[in-house]
Amino acid sequence: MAVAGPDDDSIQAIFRSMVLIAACDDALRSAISAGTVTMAYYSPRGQEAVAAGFAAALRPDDYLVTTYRGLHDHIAKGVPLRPLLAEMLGRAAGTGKGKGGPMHVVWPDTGLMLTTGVVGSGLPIAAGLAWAAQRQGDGRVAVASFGDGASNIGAFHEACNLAAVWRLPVIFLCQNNGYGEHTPFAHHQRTARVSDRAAAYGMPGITVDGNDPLAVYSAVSDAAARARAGEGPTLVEAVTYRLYGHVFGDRMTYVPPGELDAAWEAEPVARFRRHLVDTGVLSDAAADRVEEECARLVADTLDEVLALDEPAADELLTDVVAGTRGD
Amino acid sequence: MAVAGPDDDSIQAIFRSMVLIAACDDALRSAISAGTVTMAYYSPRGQEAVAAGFAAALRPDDYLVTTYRGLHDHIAKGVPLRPLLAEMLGRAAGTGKGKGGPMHVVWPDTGLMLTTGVVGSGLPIAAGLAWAAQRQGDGRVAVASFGDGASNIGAFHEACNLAAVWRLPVIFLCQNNGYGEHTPFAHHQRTARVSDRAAAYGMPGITVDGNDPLAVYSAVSDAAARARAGEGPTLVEAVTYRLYGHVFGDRMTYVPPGELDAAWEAEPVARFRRHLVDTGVLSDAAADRVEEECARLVADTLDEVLALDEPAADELLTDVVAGTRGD
Amino acid sequence: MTDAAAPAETSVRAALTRALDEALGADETVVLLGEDIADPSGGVFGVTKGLSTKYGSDRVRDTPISEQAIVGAAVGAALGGLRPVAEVMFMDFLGLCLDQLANHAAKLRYMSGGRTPVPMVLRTAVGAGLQVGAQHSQMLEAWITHVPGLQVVVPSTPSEARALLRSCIESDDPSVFIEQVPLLQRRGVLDDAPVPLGVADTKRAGTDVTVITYGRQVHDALAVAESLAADGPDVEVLDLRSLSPLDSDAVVASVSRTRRAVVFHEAVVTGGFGAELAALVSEALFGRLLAPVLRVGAVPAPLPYAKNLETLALPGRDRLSTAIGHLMSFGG
Amino acid sequence: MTDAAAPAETSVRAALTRALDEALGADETVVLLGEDIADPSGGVFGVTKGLSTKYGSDRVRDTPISEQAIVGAAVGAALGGLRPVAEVMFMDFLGLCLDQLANHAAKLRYMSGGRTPVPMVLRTAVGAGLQVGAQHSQMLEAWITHVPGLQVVVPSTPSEARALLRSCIESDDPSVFIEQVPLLQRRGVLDDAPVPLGVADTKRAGTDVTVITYGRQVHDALAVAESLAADGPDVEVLDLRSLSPLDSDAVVASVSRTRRAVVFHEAVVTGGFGAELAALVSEALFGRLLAPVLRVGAVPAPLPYAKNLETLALPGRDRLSTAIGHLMSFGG
Ligand SMILES: Cc1ncc(C[n+]2csc(CCOP(=O)(O)OP(=O)(O)O)c2C)c(N)n1
Ligand SMILES: Cc1ncc(C[n+]2csc(CCOP(=O)(O)OP(=O)(O)O)c2C)c(N)n1
Ligand SMILES: [Mg+2]
Ligand SMILES: [Mg+2]
Repeated sequence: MAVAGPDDDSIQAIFRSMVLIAACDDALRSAISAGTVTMAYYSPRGQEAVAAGFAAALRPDDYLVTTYRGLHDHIAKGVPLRPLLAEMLGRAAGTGKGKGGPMHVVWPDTGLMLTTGVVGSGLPIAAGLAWAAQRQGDGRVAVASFGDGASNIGAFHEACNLAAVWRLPVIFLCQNNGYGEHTPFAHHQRTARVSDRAAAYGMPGITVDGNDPLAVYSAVSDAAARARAGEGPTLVEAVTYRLYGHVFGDRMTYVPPGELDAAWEAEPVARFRRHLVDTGVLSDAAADRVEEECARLVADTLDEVLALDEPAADELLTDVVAGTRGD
Repeated sequence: MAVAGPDDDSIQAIFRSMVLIAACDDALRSAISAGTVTMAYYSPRGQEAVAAGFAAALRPDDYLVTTYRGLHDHIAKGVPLRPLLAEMLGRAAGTGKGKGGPMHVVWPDTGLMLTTGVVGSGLPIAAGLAWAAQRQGDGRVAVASFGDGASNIGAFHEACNLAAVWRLPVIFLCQNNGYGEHTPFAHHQRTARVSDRAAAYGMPGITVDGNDPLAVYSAVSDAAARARAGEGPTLVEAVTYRLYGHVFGDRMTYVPPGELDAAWEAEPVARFRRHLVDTGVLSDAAADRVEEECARLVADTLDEVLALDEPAADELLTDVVAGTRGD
Repeated sequence: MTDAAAPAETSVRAALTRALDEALGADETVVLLGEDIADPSGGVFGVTKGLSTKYGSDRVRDTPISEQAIVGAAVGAALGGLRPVAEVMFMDFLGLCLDQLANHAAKLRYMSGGRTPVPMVLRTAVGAGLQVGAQHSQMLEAWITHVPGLQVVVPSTPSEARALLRSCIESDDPSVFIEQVPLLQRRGVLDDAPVPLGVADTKRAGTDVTVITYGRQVHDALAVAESLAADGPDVEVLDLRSLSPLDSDAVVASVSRTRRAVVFHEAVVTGGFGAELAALVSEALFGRLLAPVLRVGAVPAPLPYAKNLETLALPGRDRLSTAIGHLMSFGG
Repeated sequence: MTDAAAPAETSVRAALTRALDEALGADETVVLLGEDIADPSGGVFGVTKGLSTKYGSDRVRDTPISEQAIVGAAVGAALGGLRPVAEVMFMDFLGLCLDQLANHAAKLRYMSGGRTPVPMVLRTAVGAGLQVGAQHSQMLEAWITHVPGLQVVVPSTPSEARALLRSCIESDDPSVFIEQVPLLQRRGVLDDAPVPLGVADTKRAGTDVTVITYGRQVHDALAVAESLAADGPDVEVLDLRSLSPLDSDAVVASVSRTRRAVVFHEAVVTGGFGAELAALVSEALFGRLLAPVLRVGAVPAPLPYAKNLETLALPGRDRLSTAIGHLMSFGG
C-alpha cells in the first residue's frame, strides 16, 4: 500500500463510481436482452474497481485513452451519463454526435481523449499525449487502459519502449481480465504476469488486485507521482475478471468449470461494499441509498436518451475534415 | 562455453568464412569508391564472427532470414559468391535474376529464405518457417538475424511472443552493433542488453561476445539444440560493431572519439587469426594462404560478374505471380 | 418439414467452413492460423468451427493478438512448404499487417526471380452494415488491388465462396479473401463446380446497363435489376468475383453490348476499386458508350455509427436505381 | 563567381528545411519526431539538419525504430495540443503504421463529432529511380487518397515544397507529405507565396492535351511538352500539388479546353490515383473528349533492382510522349 490512501470522501466517490458502472452495465444488458437497444456490447462488469481506483488517483485533467471495453473507464473518468449513453445509442446528443458509437467515446473536458476499437493502438497515442504534457509542462499524466491480450501486439512494445526512452509521464494500465476474446491468458503468453514485461523497457512494473479499488488507487498514485516527477512511465497490471465474457451474447463455454463461480465470489462491487460497511466507512443504509440512486439515475437517463433524435442527415459529411459539411 | 566446441575443421571453416566476408566487403567498398559499382551498400565489416559463428552451429538446411546488412550472413550460410555478387550488381545471373538486389538475396538451397529491407519484418517470417519445420518434423531450426535497433519494433515483440507460445524452433539472433543508423544503443532503449528482453516472453536470453566466433557458435549451438528438442525459441545477442558505419559513405561523425579505434582493436578477423595462430591451430603461412585465396576468389568473381548481362527486358513482368510473363 | 425434393441450402458461412475442411482434408500442408479460430470458439464468426477438433489445434492454430506475426508467420510457413490460411479478424486491421502482405507476401516471388513463391491466403471480414463503427467496417480492396503480386477475391454466393476459397488455397501465390459479415448468413444450394480466379460471372443478363459489382452488393444489384425488369431498363449484373486477377475481358465484353455501366461497391468511391473499373471501361470503350461510367459506393467519410447515417453512407439499392435511371437518361 | 543579378536558387531539400525551421520558429507547439532526425544526423536525407541544434532535441526528437509509435505518438501529441510533424523514413513503411494513420488520425475528428481533430503531418520519402529496390521505392498515395479525413500532398518545386509543407503544418487536419528523393536536389528560386491545399497549378499552358501529374513527374512532363513544342501538340501540364483535397475544378476546366488528357504518375497504374483522375474526367466530360483518358505510370510489378529494368518499370518521358502521340491520333 502507498503512503497516503484516499480520504473518506474519495473512498465514497470510488464506491459510487463502481456502483454507477455496475448499474449502467446492468441497464444496458437488460435493454439489449429486451430488444430496446441493439449494439455490440463489451461489458466491463467485474472490472469496476480498476476503473474507479485508477480514476480516483488521477487529476481531472489527466488524459485517458481506453478501448471498446471502456464503459467503466468512461464513467470513472467523469464522462456525463447522458452524452455517454447517447453515443452508445447513436443519438445526436452523444459525445460524438452518435457518429462514433460505443467504441469511440471521447470527452476531452475530463481528459478522455480516445476510445479505440483496435487492440493496442491506444498505447502509442497515450505516449503522444504524455509527450504533449511533458512539453507543455502542465504536470498532466496520460493513462493508457488496455487488456491482457493487447500486451502481445506490436504497438504495446513500441509505445512502452518509446515512453521509457523519452521518460514520458504515462501509465500503462493493463486490465488483465484473464482472456482476450476466448483465449485464456496462459494460452497467449508465457510470463506469469503482464507486469513482467516492464523490465524489457527498463520500466517499473507492478501487479495489483484489480478487484480492490484501493490497491489500484495506490499503484496508480505511485505511478502518477513518478510520472509527474519526471521519472517516466510505469506498467501497472490490475488482475480482474470479465464476468459476462467478451461481448454480449458470449455463452462462455470456453471457461473451465468453477472459474466463473469463483470470479463472482470475488466480484468487486459487493466486496468493496462489504469492506466499507465492515470498516464503518459506510452504513448499510447509505450503501443501499447509493445503489438505488445510481440505478434510478441510469434508468432515467436511459429512458431520456432513448427518446432522443438520431443525428441529422447532414451530419453525414460533416467533421471529415475541418469545415466539411453537406454534399 | 558449451560442452562441445567445434572441431578443428570447423574452426578452419569458420576462419575462412570470416576472411571471405571481409575480403568481399573490402572488394565491394573499393569498387564503389572507384566507381566501378554503384549501390547502397551496408557493410557488415566487423560482424564477421557473428555470421561465421552462427552458421557453423547450424545444419546446412536450417533456415535463415536476414537483413539489408546481410552480406556476412549470406556468405556464412553458403550462398555461392557468383550469384550473390551478381544479385548485388543487378545481373541476370543473380540469386533473384537481379530483380531483388542486395537487400533481397535468397538462396533456398542453403536455407537462406529471405533478406528483407524492412527492419524487424523478418522475425515473424522466421517464426513461420520454424512453424513449417515443427509441423513437418524435419528437425530444422530457423534463425532470424537482426540488429539492435530492430528490437524496438513491433514485429520483434509479436514474433518473440508467438514463437514462445508455440514453442517454435527459432533462434532470434540479434547482432548488436551498437547503433541503429546514427542512433546509439543507449539512445534507443533503456535496458543494458537486448537479451534482457527475452524474459518478457518466458524465453531464455543470452549475450555473447559477437567478435568471438566460438562464443557465438556455442550460444547458437545450445539454442539450436533446445529448438530441436522442442524446447522453443532463444534470444541470442551477439555484441559487435559496425566498423564502416551504417551505409557506404557514412562519415560516422556521430561516433564518440576513441570508440572507433577501440572497435578496430577488437576487430574480429585479425583477432581470430591471432587466436588460431597462438593456439597452434593455424600457422601464419596457412592463414596468409587463406587470406590470399579469398581475396583472389573475390576479385576474380567480381571481375567475372561485372562482365555479366543485366536481366533481359522481358523479365520485367515475369515472376509477379506464377506464370506471369511479358506484356 | 422440409420438402424432400428441394436441394438443401447452405449458408456462405457453412460453405467457407466446408472449403477449409476439404482443403485440410485433401492436403497435409494446409494449415490455419488466427485469433480464436480454434474450438470451442471456432472463429468469431464461426467460420472455422469444428476444424481444430477434426484436424488438431496444431494445424488449426490460435494465435495471440498479433496481426503482424499472424501474417508474417503465414509468409514464413509458405516459404517453408506449407499452405497457410491466415485469418485477420477485420479488414480494418490490414493497416497493422500490410507490410507483411504488400512488402513481403506480394513481392517475394518477384524479388527472388521466382525462387520463393508465397502460397498463402489471408481471410478477412468486413462488418459494414452492422453498426460496428468506422474501425470495423471498411472494404479496403483498393489498398491491395494496387499491389502487384496479390490476388484479391470477394465472393457473393455459397457455391462461389467455397470454390473461390479452394482456388485461393490451391494457388501458388498470395490471395486476400474478403468475407462480408452480413453475407455469411446468405443461403444457397451448393454445387461442386470449381471457380478459377480471374473469371467473372454474369449473374443476370441484360441489354441496357451493366452493373459491375462483387460481394454482397451483387444481391442488391440483382434486386434492383428485378425491380426494374417490368417496365424499366434491362440490367445486366456482372459479378467480378476476383478483382486481381481481373476479368477485364468480361467487363469490356458486357459493357460493349450494353453501352452503359455503373460500378457498384461497398467501399468509399474516392480512389476505390471502382475508379480502376471506370477508367478501364472508359478507355477501352471510348466513343462507344452511351453514357459516362458511374460509380456508386460509400460516401467520402468514415462510416458513421448511428443507424440512419450508416444507411445513408453505404451504397444501397436506392442509389443504384438512381444511377441506372441517370444512365438511361442518356440517349440510345 | 555567381551572377549578382540572378536570384539565388534553393534545393527542394533546403526549402523543406526552411519550412520546418519557419514553422518551429513561428509556433511553439510545432514539434518534429522520427528516426535519426536530430543532429548530427539531421535525417537520412538531411531535411531536418540543424533543427535539433536550433530548437532542442526535445522538440526535434529522435525516436527508436518504431513506426507505429512514431505515428501514434504524433496522433496523441496532436490530441494534446501540439502540431507534430512525424517522419516515416520511406513511404514503403506505411504498411507498418497505416492503422494509426487510417484508423486513427483520419477518423478521430469524425468519430468524435469534431471534438478531437488531429493536426499532424506525416512526412515520408520515396526512393524510386535510385535502385533501392522494391521495398524502398513505392509511391503509395493510392492507399491514403482512398481514406477520407487525410490530406495528401506531393510537391514538385522548392517554393511549393516550402509553402505546401507550411500549409500542412498549419492545417487542423492530418496530412501526408510525400518527398520523392530524386527531387530533393532540384533547385529553384524560392518565393514567399503561400500555397493552400487543394489548388492545382498550371505549370505550362497548352491547347491540345492536358498532362495531369504531380511531384517529380511534373518536370518530365514539362520536358516532354517542350520537346514537342516545335512541331507537335501544344501540351498543358497541370500540377495537382495536393491530391486530397483535389482541385477537381481545375482538372475538369483544363481538360474541357484541351479535350485530351493523360494522367502521369510514378505509382503503379493498376488502382493508382490515376484511376480516380481518369474516372473523374471521363465522367465529368463525357461526350466532350476527343480521346480516351490515358494513364502512364509504373508497370504492374514490384519495382525491380537492376538499373535497366528499373528504368523500364518507371514511367519515363518516352512513355509519356507515346501516350500523347496516341491521344493526338484521335480526331480534333
Ligand atoms: C488489432 C486487433 N485485433 C483483433 C481485434 C479483435 N478483438 C477485439 S477485442 C479482442 C480481445 C482483446 O483482449 P484484451 O486485450 O485482453 O482485452 P479485453 O477484451 O479482455 O478487455 C480482440 C482480439 C481488434 N479489435 N483489434
Ligand atoms: C521499418 C523500418 N524503419 C526504418 C528503416 C530504415 N533503416 C534502415 S537500417 C536502419 C537501422 C537498423 O538498425 P539495426 O536494427 O541496429 O541494424 P543495423 O543496421 O545496425 O545492422 C533503419 C532505421 C527500415 N529499413 N525499416
Ligand atoms: Mg482481456
Ligand atoms: Mg545496429
